[in-house]
Amino acid sequence: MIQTILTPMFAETDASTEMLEKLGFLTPEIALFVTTCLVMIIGLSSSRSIRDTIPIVSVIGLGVAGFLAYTNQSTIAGAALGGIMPFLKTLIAIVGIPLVLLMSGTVDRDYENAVARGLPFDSIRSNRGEFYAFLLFSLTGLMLCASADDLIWLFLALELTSLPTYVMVSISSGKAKSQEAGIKYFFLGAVGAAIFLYGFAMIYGATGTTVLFAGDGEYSITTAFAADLADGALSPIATLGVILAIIGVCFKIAAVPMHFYTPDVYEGAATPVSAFLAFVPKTAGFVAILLLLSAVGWGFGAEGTSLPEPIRITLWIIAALTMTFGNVLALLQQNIKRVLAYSSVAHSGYMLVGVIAGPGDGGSIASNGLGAVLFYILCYGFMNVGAFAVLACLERSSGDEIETFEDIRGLCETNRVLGWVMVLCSASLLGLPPLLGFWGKLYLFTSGISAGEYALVAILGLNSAIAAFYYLKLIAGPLLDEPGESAKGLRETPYVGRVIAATVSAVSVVALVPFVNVLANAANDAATVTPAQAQTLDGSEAKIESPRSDDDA
Amino acid sequence: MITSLAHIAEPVTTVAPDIFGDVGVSLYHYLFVSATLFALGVIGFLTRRNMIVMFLCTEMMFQAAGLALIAFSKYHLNHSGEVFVIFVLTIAAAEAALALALVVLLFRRRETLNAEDWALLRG
Amino acid sequence: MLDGLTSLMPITTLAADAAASYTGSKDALASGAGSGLMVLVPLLAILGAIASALMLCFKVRTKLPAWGVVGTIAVAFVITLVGFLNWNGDGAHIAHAFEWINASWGSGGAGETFTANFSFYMDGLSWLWMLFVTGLGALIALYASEYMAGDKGYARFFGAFGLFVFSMACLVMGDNLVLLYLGWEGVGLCSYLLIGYFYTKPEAVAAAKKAFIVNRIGDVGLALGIFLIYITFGTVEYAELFPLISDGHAVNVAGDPISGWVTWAIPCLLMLGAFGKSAQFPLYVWLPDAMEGPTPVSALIHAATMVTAGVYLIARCFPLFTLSDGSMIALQVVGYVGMVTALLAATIGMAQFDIKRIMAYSTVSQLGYMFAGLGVLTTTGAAFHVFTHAFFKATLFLACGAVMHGFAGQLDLRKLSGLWSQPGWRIVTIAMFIGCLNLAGVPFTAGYFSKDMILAEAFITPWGQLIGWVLLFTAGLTAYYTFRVFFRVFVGPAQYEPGDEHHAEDHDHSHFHPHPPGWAINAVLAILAVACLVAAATYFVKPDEGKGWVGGLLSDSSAAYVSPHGHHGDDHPDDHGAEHALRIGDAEVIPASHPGHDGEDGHSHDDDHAEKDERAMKAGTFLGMDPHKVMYYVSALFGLVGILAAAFLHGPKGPAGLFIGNRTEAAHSRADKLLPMLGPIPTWAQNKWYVDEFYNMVIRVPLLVVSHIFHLIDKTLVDGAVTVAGSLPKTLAKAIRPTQSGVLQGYAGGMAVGLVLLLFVVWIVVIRAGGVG
Amino acid sequence: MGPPTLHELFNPVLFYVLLTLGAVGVALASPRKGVSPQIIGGLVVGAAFGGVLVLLGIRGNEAGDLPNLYFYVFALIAILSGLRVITHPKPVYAAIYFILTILSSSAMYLLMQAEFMAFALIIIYAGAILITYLFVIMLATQAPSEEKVASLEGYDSTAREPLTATLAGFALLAVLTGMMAHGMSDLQDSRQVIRPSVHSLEAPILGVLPNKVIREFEQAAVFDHGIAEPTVEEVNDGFDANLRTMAFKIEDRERFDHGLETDTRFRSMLPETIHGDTVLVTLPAERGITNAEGVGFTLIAKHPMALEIAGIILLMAMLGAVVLARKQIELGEDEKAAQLRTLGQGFDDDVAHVGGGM
Repeated sequence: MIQTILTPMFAETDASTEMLEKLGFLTPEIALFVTTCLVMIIGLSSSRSIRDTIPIVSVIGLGVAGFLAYTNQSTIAGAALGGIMPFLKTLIAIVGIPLVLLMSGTVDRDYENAVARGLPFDSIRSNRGEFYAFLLFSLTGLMLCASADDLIWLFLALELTSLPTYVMVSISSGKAKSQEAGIKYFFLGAVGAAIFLYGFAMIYGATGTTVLFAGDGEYSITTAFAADLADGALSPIATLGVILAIIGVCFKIAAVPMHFYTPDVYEGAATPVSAFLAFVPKTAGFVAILLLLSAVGWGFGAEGTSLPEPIRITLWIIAALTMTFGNVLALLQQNIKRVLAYSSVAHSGYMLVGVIAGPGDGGSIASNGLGAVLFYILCYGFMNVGAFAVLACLERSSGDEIETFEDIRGLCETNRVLGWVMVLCSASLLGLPPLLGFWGKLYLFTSGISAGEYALVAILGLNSAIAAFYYLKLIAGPLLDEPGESAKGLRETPYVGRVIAATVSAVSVVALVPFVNVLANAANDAATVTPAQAQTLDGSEAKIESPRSDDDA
Repeated sequence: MITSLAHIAEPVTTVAPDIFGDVGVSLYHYLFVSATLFALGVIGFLTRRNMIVMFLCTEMMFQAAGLALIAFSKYHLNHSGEVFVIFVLTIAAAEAALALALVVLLFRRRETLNAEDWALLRG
Repeated sequence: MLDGLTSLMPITTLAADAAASYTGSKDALASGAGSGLMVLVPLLAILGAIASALMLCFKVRTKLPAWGVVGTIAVAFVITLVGFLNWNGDGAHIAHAFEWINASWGSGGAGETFTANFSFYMDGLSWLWMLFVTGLGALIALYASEYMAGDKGYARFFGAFGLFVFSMACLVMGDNLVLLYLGWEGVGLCSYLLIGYFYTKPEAVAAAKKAFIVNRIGDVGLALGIFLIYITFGTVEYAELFPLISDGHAVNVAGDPISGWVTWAIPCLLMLGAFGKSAQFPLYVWLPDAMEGPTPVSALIHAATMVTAGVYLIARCFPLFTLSDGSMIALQVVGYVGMVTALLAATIGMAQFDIKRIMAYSTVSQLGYMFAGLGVLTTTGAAFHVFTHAFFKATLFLACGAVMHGFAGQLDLRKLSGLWSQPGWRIVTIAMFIGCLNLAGVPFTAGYFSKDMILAEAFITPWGQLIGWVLLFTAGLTAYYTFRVFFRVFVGPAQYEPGDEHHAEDHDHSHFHPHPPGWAINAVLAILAVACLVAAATYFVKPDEGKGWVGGLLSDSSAAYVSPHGHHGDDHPDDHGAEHALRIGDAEVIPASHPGHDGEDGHSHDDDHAEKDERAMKAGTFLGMDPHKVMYYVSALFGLVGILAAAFLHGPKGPAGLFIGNRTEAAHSRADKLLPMLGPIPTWAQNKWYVDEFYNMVIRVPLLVVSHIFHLIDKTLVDGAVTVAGSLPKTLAKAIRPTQSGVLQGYAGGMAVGLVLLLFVVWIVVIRAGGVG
Repeated sequence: MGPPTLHELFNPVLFYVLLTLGAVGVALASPRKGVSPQIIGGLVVGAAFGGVLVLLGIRGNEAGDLPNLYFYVFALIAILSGLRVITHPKPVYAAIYFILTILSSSAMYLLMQAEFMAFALIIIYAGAILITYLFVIMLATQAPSEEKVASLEGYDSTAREPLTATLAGFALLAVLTGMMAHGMSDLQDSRQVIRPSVHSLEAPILGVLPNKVIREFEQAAVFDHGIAEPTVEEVNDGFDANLRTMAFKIEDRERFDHGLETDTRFRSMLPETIHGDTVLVTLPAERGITNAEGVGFTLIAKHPMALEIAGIILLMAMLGAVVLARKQIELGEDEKAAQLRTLGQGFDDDVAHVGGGM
C-alpha cells in the first residue's frame, strides 16, 4: 500500500526503485513497528482502561501487518524462494494473533491487580506495555528474517528476533526460575549467535559479497554458489560458513547440538512465553536455514537434486539426533512443559527432513520438502500454541502454574473446552489423522521419500512411534482418566484471551483440515524454487515484480 | 541525495594497494588469529564461572568474527565486510547492554555472579 | 401437477445422448443453474449439525436444536426441489464446491494424478435420491421434534441427524468414489450413534456394536473395491471413469484395455460393500437389531434412506457391473442374494410379534427385492422400488412409532388391538392402512407398480426365472405379514396393555391413558400417506418411457449408461443400431444401448422382438406369456391371497362381513390354532431361523478360541518384544539425560562438543570429496 | 603460482604439534586451586602460537606474500591477552585484558588499512562497551555483606573443567584452521570470480565531487564502465598509479561539456580520450575515496535497511535494559513488596518454586 503511494514520487529515477522495492515489501514490518511504538507509549499511560487496550492494539497491528503481507505479493529480485516472503509474513501475523492473546496477564500480574484494587499506578512498576512491545519487536524481527536478501540483514533480523525474547523470558514471571531461564537462554543464545556470525563471515569470505539474492544478473552469494555448482561441490570455506551458520541457527530451532537449553528455558519461562519461544525463534531459524540453503541450492549430489554432500550429511545427523533426543528425553518427563519442550525439539528434527529433501521437482507438495516445512510451521504454530495455551489457562489455587500430568487428568470432565483443546492439539502434534498435524507430517514423509532419504524417513517414522508414548499420555489423561486430587484444586486463570487463544488454535487444528489442500498448495507455491531470473542487464524496471494474483492462494 | 548515492553500487577503494597477495598466505595469518580468538572465547565460556567474564568471552567470539570479516573485506576489495563489522559492533553493544542488565538483576536476587548457582532447572 | 412435472422431463433422452455427455471431458460438464445450488445442501445440513452440537455444549433445553435441523433440512429440500426443477434433464452436471484432494506426481500425466474434490455430480440418479433424502429427512425431523421431546439427548439426536443428512448428501452427490466413501462411512457413523442413542440400554449398545461390526465387513469390500478401481482405471471420478466403459469393454485412463480378474473382482468387492450397508444376506443381521434406536431413526435411516445406499452404489457403478469379461457374475450373485434375503426375511417377519421388528424384517425383505431387481438388470425397477419404498416404509415406521410413543413403548401385536376405534388414532390408522396397501402390493398403489417392474424383468432375464418365482411367492408372504399387523393392531376390539416406558406423568399404572399423537406426528403421517399415493402417480408420468418418472430420470444417469435391461420389453431396434451381443451365462441377449423411448406403454411388449431374437424371448417368458402384461395380474393375485389369508387368520369379526376373521380379543386369533400343525417351523421362524445363533457358533466361538490362542502368543512373544522395544528409548533417554545437567557451562560444553564433532564429520567429507589437503 | 593447500600453507604435523602445545599451555594457564603454573602456561601458549605464526611467516616469505611485520607483534599480543581474559581470576583484570585484545585487533585493522573500523572499534568497544562492563563488574562485586566477601572471590579462582574445555576449544581451532587452510585454494577461484564484478562497479568519485558537478553528471551522463584498468601499455609508459581513469557514457553531450567547462576547477578532469560517447576521465589519487568514505558509501547505498534495523535493535536494547533495571528497583524496595502482599496477592518470594522436572 505504502508502495503504491510512494512509487510515483520516486519512480522518476531508476536508482530509487531498488530502495522502494525494499520499502514496498517491508510494509508489514513497518506496520508492526509502528504498532510496537504505539504499544510502548500506551503502556506508560496511568489510565488502566487505556493500558488495557494494549493487546487489542497489538492484535490490530498484527492484523494490518498480515493484511499488508497478504496483499503485497512482491518478491525479492533474484531470490530462489520467491514466494516465501508473503506466505511467511502472512503466516506469522496469523499465528501471532493467538500468541498475543495468549500473553494476556503474563507480566506484572500482581502489580496490575494491585493497581486495579486502588494502588496508584506508577509506570516504572509495570512492564506490561514494554512486554508487548518486546513481543512485537520479536515478530517484526521474524518478518524481517523472511524479507532478508542480505547476510547483514539476516544477521540483524535474527538478532532482533532473539534479543527481545531474552528479556521476555527473564521478566515473564517474578520467579527465580524465570531469571535462570533467561540467563541460560541469553548466554547460550549469544554463543549460538557468535557461531552463526562466524559462519556468515566465512560465507562472505568465500564469496566476497553479503548479498544473498540479487536480480539482473548482479553478483551475489547465489551466483557465486552457482559457480561452485559447476565444480560439483561447494568451496571448503563456503561449506564451513554454511555449516557454522546452520549449527548456530540450530540454537534458534532447538536442534541438536544446540538444544540443551530448551527444556530448562521452556520450563522456567511463563507458559505463554514458552509458547512464543516454540514458535517465533524456531520459525526465524527455519527461515534463515531455508534462505541460506536456497542460495546454496539443491542442485548438488550425484543426481543434481540434493544439497552438497557435507551439508546434507550434517543436516542428516542433526535431524536424526534431534528427533531422537527430543522424543526419548520427553519420555522420562513428568512436567508437561518439559515434555512440550522436548517435543518442540523433536518437531524441529522432523522439519529438517523437509529441508534435506529440498524442493523436489517442484510438481506438488508431496515432493516439495520446503513446502512441507512451511506447511508444517503453519500446523505446528497452531497446535503448539493450543497445547501451551491450555497450560497457561490453568493454575493452582496458589497461583502456581500447573506442571505435571497429574494436573490435567480428567480435564475433559472438569473443564470441557480446555480438555478438548488439549486432546485435539496433542493428537495433532502426534500426527493422528485427520487432524492438521497428520497432514504436516505426511508431506514431510512423502517429500523425504521422494528425495530418496529412506533411512531418515524410517527414523522419522520410528520417532513418531516413540512420540506416541508421551502424547498419548497427554491425550488419554484429560480424556479418559478421572480427575485426580491435584486436578480438582485447579482453577482457570481469569484471562479470556488465553482461552480464546486455546480455542482458536484447537479449532484451527480441526477446521483447517478441509483446506489442507489449499494451504499446502500455497506453501508449495511459496517454496517452489524459481529458476534463476532472466539475466537482464539493463532492466532495472524488471526488478519490481507485478503483484501475483491471489487466485491461487 | 539518496538518488545520487544509489547510483554507487559498490564503492571500491582501488586507491589502496592490494594488501593481500594472490596466494592468500597473509590473509591466512589474519584468519588464524581470528580462529584462535574464537576458540579462546569458547574455552573461556566453558571454564569461567563469573557470568560477566563468560559474556566477555562471547564478545571475544564476536570480535574474532569481526577480524575475519575485515580481513576478507580487504581481500575482496570491497567494503561490505567492514560494514558488517559495524553491525556486529552494534549487536555486541545491544547484547552487552541487555546481558549486563540481566546479570545485575540476577546478582540482586542471589548476590552472586556464579553461573553455576543457577542450575535449578535440569533434567 | 403431473403435467407440470412432465413438462420438466427431458423430451427424449437417449441413452446414447447420455453416453455422449459422459464421454466429454469432465470440464465440459458445466455446472447447471440448478446443480450449482446443490453445494448448499450439505453445507446446510452440516450447519444444522454444528448448531446442534453447539447447543449441546451450551446445554440448550428447548426445542431449538430440532427447529434448527428441521429448518435447514427443509431449506435443503426446497433447494433440491428448485435445483431439480431447473435441471433441464440433459445429463450430468458437476457442481464444484472446493478442491479437496488433488495430488499429482511424476509428470502428472495419465494415471499419475489422484483427484477427489468436493464436487457434486448431479444426474437423474442423484436427483432422485436427493429428493427423497432431503424431503423425507425434513419430514422425519419434524416428526422427531415431537417424538423426541423431553429426551435428555435432544440436541445430540439432532446433531447426529444433521450429520447424517450431510453424509448422505456426500454419498449420493459426490462426484467421485472417495467422497462417496466419506459419506458411506459418515452414514455408518451416524447410524452407529443413533442406534446406540439410548446408550444406557445394553440392547441398544449391543445393537450399535453389531451394526458397526457387520457394516465394517462390507466397508472393507467397498474400500478395496475403490482402491482396485483406482489402480485399474487410474481415476475415481465418475465423469472420467464411466466414459472409459462402453459396451461392456473398458480401458483405463491411459487407454490400455482392461480385462482379466479385475473385471469381476471390482464388482464383487463393491457388491460386498453394498450387502453390508443394505443388509443383504448374510450381512442383514444388524438391521432388525437396529430398531433399538429411536423410531424416527429407524424410519429415516434404517428404512428409507441409508439402507438404500447399497442400491445406489450398484446403480451408480452399474457400468462396472456389466463388464463382459466378468460375464456379470456379480450381478447374478446380487440377484440370487436379493432373492434369498427377500424370502428369508419375509418368513422371519411372519413369525414376529414386535411390530417394529416386523417392519424391520420387511425392510430387509424389500431391500432383497431391490437387489434382486438390480440382479435382473432393472436399475429402474430397483430405483423405483427404492423410491416408493422410502415413502411407504417411512409411513409404516412412523405409524408404528406413534403407536409405540402413545402406548409407552408397547410394540407387541398381541397386546394391542382396535386402534381405529380409539380416540385420536384415526390418522395413524389411515396412514398405516395406506402403507400396508403399498407394502402388500395391492393394485394401483406405488408398491404394486414398483414390485411389478422387478418381477416382470426377473422373468425376462435369462437367470431370473427362479428369482421371479421366489419373489412372487415372497410377495404373497409380504402381503400376509403386513396385514397381519394391520388386522391385529388397528382393527378389532379396542384393547391395549401399556408398555413399560412410562412418561413422568404416568406414575400410576392403573391410570394409564394412551397419548394420541400430536399435530406434528399427525401432519407428517398425513403428508407421507399422500406422498405414497403421489409416488404411485409418478408411474404414469411420461408413459412413453414405459418406466415412469423414475425411469426417465435414470435414463439420464450412469445407471442407464449401458442399459443392459433394454434387451426386452421396451426394446426397439432403432437408428442408433448399437446392438451388441452380450454373453451372459449361456444365453445370448441383445442389449440396446438405450432404454426404450418408443411410443408404447412400457408393458406392452414389442411385437417384432420375438422375431428378432428368439432365444432371448425364450429366456424371457412367464409360462410362455409376456411377463410385462401378465405380471400385473399375477402379482396382484398373490398379494390379494396374502391379504385374504391375513384377514382370515387375524381379522376381527367385522360388521356386514367386511372381515372374514373371528378375532375377538387382542392376544389370540385363528392363527394360533394353525401353528401346531406346522410343527416347529413357526418357532424356527420366530427365532429368525437361528441365524444369529449360527453366526455365534460359526464365527464368534471359533474366533474366541483363536483369540485366546493369539492372546497367549501375544502375552508371551509380542508383549516381550514390545517391552524390549519400548524400553530401548527409555534406556537411551536415561543415557542421554545427564547431558541436561542444568549448568550453563555444561550446556555450552555440549554445544561446543557437538559443533566440533559435526565439523570433524564435515571436514572428513570435504577432504574425501576434494582429495586434497 | 599454485593455490596453497593445507600442506603448502604449513607443515601439518608441525602445525598440529604446535596446536597441541598451545592446548597444553592453555590448560596450564587455567587457574586452579593452590599454586597454578599460569606463567609457564602463558609462556607455552606464547611459544606455540608464536611458532605457528613463524611457520606461516616462513611460508609467506617463500610465496612473497607476507603481512606487515607489525602484524606478528599485535597478533601475539591479541592471543596472549585473550588467554589472559579467560584465565585471570579477577574479572576486572579480565575485562582490562579484553581491552588489550581489542586494541591489538584494532591495530591489525589499521595494518589492513581499515582505518575507520579500527578507530570505531576503539571508540565503541574499548571506550564504551568495555567501560560498561567494568562498571557492572565493580557494581556487582561490591560485597553486600561481610560474610559474602569470601564467597565472591572464591568461585572464579579455579577454572571449571579446564581439560575438557581446552580439548573442545582446540579441536574446534584445529577444525576451523584446517578447513580454512583447505579452502584457501578455492578462495583464489572465488576471488577471480569477484574481480570482474569489482571492476564493473560504478565509480565512487561522484560522492566527493562538488554538488554542482554531481548535478551535471546526473543530468548529462551515467557512468559506463566504472574504473578502467590501466592497460599494459599504459603501465609500460610509466602509468601514474596515483591517477585513476574512469569511463563515463555521455548521454547529453552538449550539456555535459558545457557543465564541465563552466567550472575551471575540473579542467584537469576533462577527457583525455574520447571514444564516441564514452569519455574516460582521469582523476588525481586524492580525488579517490578514503576508507571512511568507502565504508560510508557502502553503508548507505548497500545497506540502508540494515541501518534501520540496527536502529530498531538499539531502541529495543535500550528499552530492554530499562525494563530489566526496573525489575531491580522493584525487588530492591521491600516495602512495596510488603504492600502488595497486604493486598492479598501472592507475591513471589525469593524462594523460587522449582519444578518437578526431575
